Amino acid sequence: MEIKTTPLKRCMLLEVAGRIDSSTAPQLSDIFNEITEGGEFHIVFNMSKVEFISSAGLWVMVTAQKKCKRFNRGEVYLAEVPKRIYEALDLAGFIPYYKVYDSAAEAVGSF
Amino acid sequence: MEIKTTPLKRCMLLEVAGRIDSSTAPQLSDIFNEITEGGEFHIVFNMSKVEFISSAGLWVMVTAQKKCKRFNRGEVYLAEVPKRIYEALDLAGFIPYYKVYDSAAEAVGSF
Amino acid sequence: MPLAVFPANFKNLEKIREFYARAARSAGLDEDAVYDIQMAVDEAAANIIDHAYGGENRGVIECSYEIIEKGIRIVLHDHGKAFDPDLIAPPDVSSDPCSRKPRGLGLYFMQKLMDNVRFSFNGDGGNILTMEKYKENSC
Amino acid sequence: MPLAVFPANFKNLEKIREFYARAARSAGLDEDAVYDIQMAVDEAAANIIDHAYGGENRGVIECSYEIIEKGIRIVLHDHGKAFDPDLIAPPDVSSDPCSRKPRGLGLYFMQKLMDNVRFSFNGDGGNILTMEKYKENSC
Ligand SMILES: Nc1ncnc2c1ncn2[C@@H]1O[C@H](COP(=O)(O)OP(=O)(O)O)[C@@H](O)[C@H]1O
Ligand SMILES: Nc1ncnc2c1ncn2[C@@H]1O[C@H](COP(=O)(O)OP(=O)(O)O)[C@@H](O)[C@H]1O
Repeated sequence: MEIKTTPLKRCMLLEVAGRIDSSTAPQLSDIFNEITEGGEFHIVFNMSKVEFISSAGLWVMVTAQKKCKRFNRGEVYLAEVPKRIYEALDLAGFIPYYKVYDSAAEAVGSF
Repeated sequence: MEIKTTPLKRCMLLEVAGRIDSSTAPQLSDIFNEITEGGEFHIVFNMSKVEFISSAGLWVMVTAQKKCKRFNRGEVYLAEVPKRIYEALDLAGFIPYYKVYDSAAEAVGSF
Repeated sequence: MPLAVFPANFKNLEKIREFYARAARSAGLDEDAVYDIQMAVDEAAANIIDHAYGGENRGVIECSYEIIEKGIRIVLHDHGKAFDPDLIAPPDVSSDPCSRKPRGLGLYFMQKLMDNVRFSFNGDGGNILTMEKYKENSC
Repeated sequence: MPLAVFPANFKNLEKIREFYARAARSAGLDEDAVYDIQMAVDEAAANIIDHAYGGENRGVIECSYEIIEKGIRIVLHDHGKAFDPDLIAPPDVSSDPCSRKPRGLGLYFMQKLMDNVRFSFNGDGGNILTMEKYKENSC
């Protein structure tokens, strides 16, 4: 799993490439924590290069969403979600809890 | 040439696919005018799908930049500029007059 | 039945998924089915590590499969703790995930993604999870 | 010398570029050179339409080429107005483009992108623009 973060004017752009499973989900959790501990609660999660996600990874996403939405201080937007990742989110019932954008640019531009 | 515009919170995202030559440059000019006449002077021009640009197209870009920068009311940012398009902009001496971003998301997030 | 034995740790989840992806392709399943199988075996193996063994590197996971007429039959064998799947309530996927406990999707995914899921617990013989996935036109 | 004749209008710029792109590939030029040639012939043909003919559909552009040892020789032939290229000042590409007149890049691109650019004006015989592009290791 590779992680890239780009601080922007009004949000953090987070890009992850590779597989998010029980082995790598803790790294994803760490990076979300780092972002929110830095005081940024507006996050665009560009998932275009995520090849696999298990329930372990999905729960990390929920925890991050919960933390960001607290006190109305922000939100995690999803962008460029591959079909199979979208289906996993959908099966878990998580889709209604995220704004999902076709492109990272649109997501960033919606903050 | 295909054109797509996406109005965002703080800018217009403009994407063009195909060839910008003397035959199609007027369409590009029209769309820039439409955007600025609509009162938006912050534009992200995502060039990732531009396959060809001639001097006719380059001048349309300069005219748009000039109009947007007037009265400090905005700017055209370039994003995802293909190598050959970048080289043409460079040869024309236009690169110093644009902020160029690796991704449209970064460009949008810089307004 | 081709067999591969993996130490039960999270690093090996990728290898287990790949082992079954190759098997599924050789059984003639399409890429959608291959992905479903990868998700299901990942959840199953992660559960063995988390719950049957109660942590990483406390045993092995024996992975085998059989190509059957309808598709593929996958068998995961461990020697950890048994449990009663009938006592596990399914998750309420219609409720707000932020107010749910972050648990309970694994078995649900396995059931949703596979065509047949069976546990059997055999004391010292260990626990056996059998999952089948059928080709598009089988049922 | 392969020859293609195009009515002098902007819609045909794409066809002219494609005609020379194919020619350049068949001459063994690489894709960077093919792109340079497309830019140069686009600017040359647009100039013929704009300046030699003073507008669209007032004549034709005869496009021919010759594969030479070093690469390709391109010839554009029109029957519009002649001009003196020596009187055209090169653009100041180091100055702010927003304060420049939006003109004067065409000839400059042709000169920068091609290895040899020559105009000849022959009265009723028309105007001939010859441009050569050499392979990487020629000069
Ligand atoms: N292989 C297993 N061995 C023992 N207990 C298991 C096993 N698989 C699942 N369980 C039990 O079933 C529960 C639900 O499992 P699951 O749906 O995968 O969600 P999670 O693992 O996130 O809790 C687990 O919390 C555990 O109590
Ligand atoms: N084929 C041509 N026939 C007549 N005049 C030409 C031709 N090509 C160029 N010119 C003259 O040279 C000038 C510079 O040409 P160019 O560098 O292509 O810029 P532009 O066409 O944008 O003015 C033109 O404005 C025109 O006066």
